[in-house]
Amino acid sequence: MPRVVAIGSAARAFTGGAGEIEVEASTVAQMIAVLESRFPGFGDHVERRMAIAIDGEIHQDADGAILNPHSEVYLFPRIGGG
Amino acid sequence: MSQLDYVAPASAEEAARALAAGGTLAKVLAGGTDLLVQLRAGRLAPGTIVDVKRIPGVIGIREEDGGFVIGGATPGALIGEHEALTRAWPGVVEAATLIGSTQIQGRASLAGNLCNASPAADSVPALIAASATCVVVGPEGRRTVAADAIAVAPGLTSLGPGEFVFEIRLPPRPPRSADAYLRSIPRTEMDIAVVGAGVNLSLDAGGLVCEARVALGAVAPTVILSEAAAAALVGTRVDEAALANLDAAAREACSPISDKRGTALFRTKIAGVLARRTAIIAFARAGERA
Amino acid sequence: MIRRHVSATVNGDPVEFLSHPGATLLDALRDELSLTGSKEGCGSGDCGACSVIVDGRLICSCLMLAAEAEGRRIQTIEGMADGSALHPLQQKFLDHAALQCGFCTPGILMAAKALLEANPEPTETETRYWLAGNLCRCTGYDKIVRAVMDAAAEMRQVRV
Amino acid sequence: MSDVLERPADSPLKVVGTRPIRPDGVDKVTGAATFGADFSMPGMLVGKIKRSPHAHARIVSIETKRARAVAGVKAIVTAADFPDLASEEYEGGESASNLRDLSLNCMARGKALYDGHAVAAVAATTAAAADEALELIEVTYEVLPHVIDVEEAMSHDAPVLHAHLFTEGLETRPETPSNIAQKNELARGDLAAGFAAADVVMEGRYTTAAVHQGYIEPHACVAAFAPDGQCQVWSSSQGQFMVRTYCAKVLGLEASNIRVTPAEIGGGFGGKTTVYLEPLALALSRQSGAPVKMVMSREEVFRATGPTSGAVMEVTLGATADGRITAADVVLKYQAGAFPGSPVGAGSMTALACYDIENFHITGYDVVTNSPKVAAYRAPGAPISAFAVESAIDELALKLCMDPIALREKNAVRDGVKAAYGPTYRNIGYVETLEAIRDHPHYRAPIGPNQGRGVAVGFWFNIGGESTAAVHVNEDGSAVVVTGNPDIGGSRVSMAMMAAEVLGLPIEKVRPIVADTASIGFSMLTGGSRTTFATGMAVTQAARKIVADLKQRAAGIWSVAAEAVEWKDGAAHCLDPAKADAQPLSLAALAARSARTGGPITAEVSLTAQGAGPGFAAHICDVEVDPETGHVTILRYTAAQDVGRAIHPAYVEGQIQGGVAQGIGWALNEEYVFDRLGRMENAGFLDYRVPVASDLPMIEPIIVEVANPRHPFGAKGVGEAPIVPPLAAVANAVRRAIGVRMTDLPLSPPKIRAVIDAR
Repeated sequence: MPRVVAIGSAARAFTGGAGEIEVEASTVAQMIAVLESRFPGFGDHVERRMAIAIDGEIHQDADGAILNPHSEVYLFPRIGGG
Repeated sequence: MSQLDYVAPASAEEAARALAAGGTLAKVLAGGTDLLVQLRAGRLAPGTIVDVKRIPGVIGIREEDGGFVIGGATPGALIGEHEALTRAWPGVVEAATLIGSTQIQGRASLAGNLCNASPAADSVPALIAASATCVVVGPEGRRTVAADAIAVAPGLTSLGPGEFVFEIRLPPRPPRSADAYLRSIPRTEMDIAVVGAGVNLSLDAGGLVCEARVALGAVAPTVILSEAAAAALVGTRVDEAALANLDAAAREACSPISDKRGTALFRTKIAGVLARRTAIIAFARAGERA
Repeated sequence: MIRRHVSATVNGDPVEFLSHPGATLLDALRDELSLTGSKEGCGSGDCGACSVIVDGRLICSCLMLAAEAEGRRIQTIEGMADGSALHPLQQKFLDHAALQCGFCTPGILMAAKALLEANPEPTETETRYWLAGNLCRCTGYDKIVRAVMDAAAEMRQVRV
Repeated sequence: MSDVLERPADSPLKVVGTRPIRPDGVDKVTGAATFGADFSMPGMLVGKIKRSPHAHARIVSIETKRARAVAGVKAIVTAADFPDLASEEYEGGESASNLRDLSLNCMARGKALYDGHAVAAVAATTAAAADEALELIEVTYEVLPHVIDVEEAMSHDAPVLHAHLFTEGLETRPETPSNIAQKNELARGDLAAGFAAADVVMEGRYTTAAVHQGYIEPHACVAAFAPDGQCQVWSSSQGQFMVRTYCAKVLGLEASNIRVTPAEIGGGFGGKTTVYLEPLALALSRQSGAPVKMVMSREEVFRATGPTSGAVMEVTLGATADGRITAADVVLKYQAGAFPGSPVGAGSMTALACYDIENFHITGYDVVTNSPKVAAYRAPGAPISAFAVESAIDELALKLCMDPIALREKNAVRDGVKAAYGPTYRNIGYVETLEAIRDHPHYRAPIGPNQGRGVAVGFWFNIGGESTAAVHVNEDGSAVVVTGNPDIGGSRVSMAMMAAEVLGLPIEKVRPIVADTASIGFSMLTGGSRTTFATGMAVTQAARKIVADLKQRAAGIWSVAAEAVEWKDGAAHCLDPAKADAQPLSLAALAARSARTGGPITAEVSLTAQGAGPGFAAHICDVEVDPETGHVTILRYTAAQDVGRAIHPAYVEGQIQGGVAQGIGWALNEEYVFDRLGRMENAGFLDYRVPVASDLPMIEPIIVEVANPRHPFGAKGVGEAPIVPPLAAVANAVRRAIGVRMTDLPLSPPKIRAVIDAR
């Protein structure tokens, strides 16, 4: 199962402090849906505020991105820039 | 600026009449590098603007009785290009040409720098150290005033209603004498002096300082002329001891404020540093003229 | 409010315009004569984006009243190229990529033109001090200084 | 010129990596380019803003009757003329912004939160009439105590800016409102164990002042609101789509009714990633029925547009005697200005991004203060935390008597290392940039008395995101490239170069334009160093679609399979041996026959670019300090950066040099100065001191190229990383020149003279 790692206290506030969560999902969209159902509000928070790194590569707005069973997904605050 | 009026008289007398008629709201426009900024910032109420630049003689430099006469509205760039003046009064010229950028130099004048009455005006310490005098024109005619009598407080001058500085006069140069000006600013250009120092001195035949004038800017409400600082140099070859005394005297003479450009303590220390460095340059220059 | 009639020469052509007493030369150039190449970055003579040459002197047009322009000869960025032939400075700025956003460029070009007229062989230090009244926030000045010195070298070649 | 690693001779690239003249160049050297304030319309009114003279005040009433009576005044708007939006996070492509805050920042409602906060706006037939009206608008204020210092704002007894603001990110929801909008923590490993394993522990406290982006072009726009609700906006911004979205939200309009045309932009550096004037101009135009032009004065730009945060930071580092960093504890307190949203999040994530550290804890505080709402500024947040961390690393090097580059190499992140902010690094060029400065002659050059040499490194993520590009082939075989990204620093030429490379055309035959919001698909704004990467990817894909189309058409002409056609040097070549006599068909030849081969040849590609490659920078700075005046002279500066692949090396160098210059200004002289009443004292270029030409030496860029496999030409973002190291590079150089660590920016002469006297 893909492993979701939420670093940062803002995200952990939704997961009751849990930093790592196993999620049954094969796309980012599914992962967000699962997170939302398990931790109400978290999926929405991830969609609006978080950037996602799948196995080291940063994705933004990547609902269709594929997760393989061994994928490591990092959630961290969205990045803008100057 | 809706009620602003602009006149460009062709004679000094006409200008004096226009200024007098305009009362306190009337302003002299020479280079305009301070005036326009103040108008735009709303720091000046609009009134009659009297552009003096079309008056014959108000722009230009001439030698007279061994000294120099600089038209009040002569831009810094012109002053910097005048070789004889630069040879005789390098300190006055370097001070005048330090005011602002190349663009500002195309406009900014000595009279404007004096009459803006800023304690930080670059040219003023040099002019005071040089014992410069100003020919002031007004409704009652002309009078001559020492440069250090123009500014009486920040932004305030001793000029009466209708009066303006028509020209600045530098005395004849004795042999073995020279001047210098240095300022301290945060950047290398484009800043208002945090401290400015003008030193003018003469050497005797033996190479000892026989006369000295030390003027400091931005360390008091108006530019100050320090007798004690001058005394520290007289009778010396501007050696280490003299410089130490000068440094102390310069610091003693300061009564600066702390503001966004520098603390009082910093200004005081720098006044000592610059007095020393400026004296060394003036002494070397005077020596070359022996 | 009485508007004042002013006649001057801009880039070699006689011009006439009406100006409010408080209007600056920059206002007149941009609003009355539609010469918008001169820019206003500060309105206080601190950025140089409005630099023009009046009777041979480089000045900030935001610090000169339009009324003062009566009878003056004014050069602006619009008059720098000779028809479709760019001035060497303009060409060197392109060759050296000496501009990024390009907003300060007209003022810097006018200042550089004045520099090379006063000093055909400026050192790097002379160039930097001459241009100190022209702020550029994009380039760090490096390529600008190189372009000006390269243009100076080329213009000296042309002269001999 | 930098010693850019020149293309290998065998490189297939003909255009990418060369230095062509930018297509918009002539307009910019002749004064013809139209910037924000250069656009006019017939019957246009002048719009001006009434601003709060107080740092914090309740707006009791606003009386506009007398102002409306002024001859020539056509419209006056206040907050009452804008919808009172609900608090809503809107992810505008960049970092999320709260629409209510955005609207309240454009026009104060009930409370003025900083000196210069807009409280009303006027449109009149002349500037004089508008000014007179501003004078006659009577605003009654109840002045409130204000707070600007970040730590004072955090204290429990500080004046509270927003009664509805409760600190996010705490274990338990607080009972009382606070100026601390958010507490965010990033942690890994066991901090205590890390410090226990350390032979040396260094502690430091560092502060930076709020600084402004300092673009030379003040904000400007023209807006026209037609009776049928159709709006036109011409404005200088980093994103026409951003302007459209924000105007629609702030005014409650349909995006389809707003067409935004980007003017040439006179610098942005992040400061033009939001709106200030456009919604007001539209509201004034709606009320007056005439087009309205608004141009800020320089004073308004400083008082009312986004600077970046002033900050207070604490850094504790633990390391073994041989220089392995075992633990890092970083606390960051950033000013957000009047509304939440400081870049402390990015500051936290970048703080340790260059270091492979097992145990760390980073705590970030986003704190509202009575100063202008901060806006993005070049690598938002990163230069601030890098100043603290890179200064601390330098102290560590001194303590361990280690070469500062060697210490960084020993702890450097590499491919496969997990970044402090989470993801695992791939294809990064950090070690290469360190080696580039280590092996540069500058690093071995002799140093004189009162001189010092500082080293610092920096990181920026770089982003991808949504971009659209279209390529149109003209009937003569030339091409037009259309994108939706304003060109701040020469990106247009890079777009044309990438298209030319794929099409096999000379650059002169490709004309790039930046289109309005009705003429090209959505594109996120120009920021985050994303344009050459993300929009470049869209341009390349569109050009490749054109090539596929051209091959199809050629195949049809030769009646062979498309696979039997090769595109080379701007022409289709037939590979089918049976058609040995088929002459190559040039783009021009195919364009000429387009009508008979399927019609116009055009392609448009929209995408969300993924896989942006992070940028790493390593700088060396030499300074000389005048011990008597405290004046710092920058003697020499060398800046290495991994850019993936330099599309146009000259503009890559320009980005590096410009970023360094801004960083030097930040380090030495730039700062917001407020008086006791919270009013900005230095709102002009005279006393807000950006570097002038004579302050700087030549800045030598070293372009390092470790390709990003996710970009067709290997490009990574460039614009932001170069501003990250200079603050610390300068401070570290000063430390080594005077022997005392300066921890409080800017390093202005009075401060330096004071520490020299105290040493």
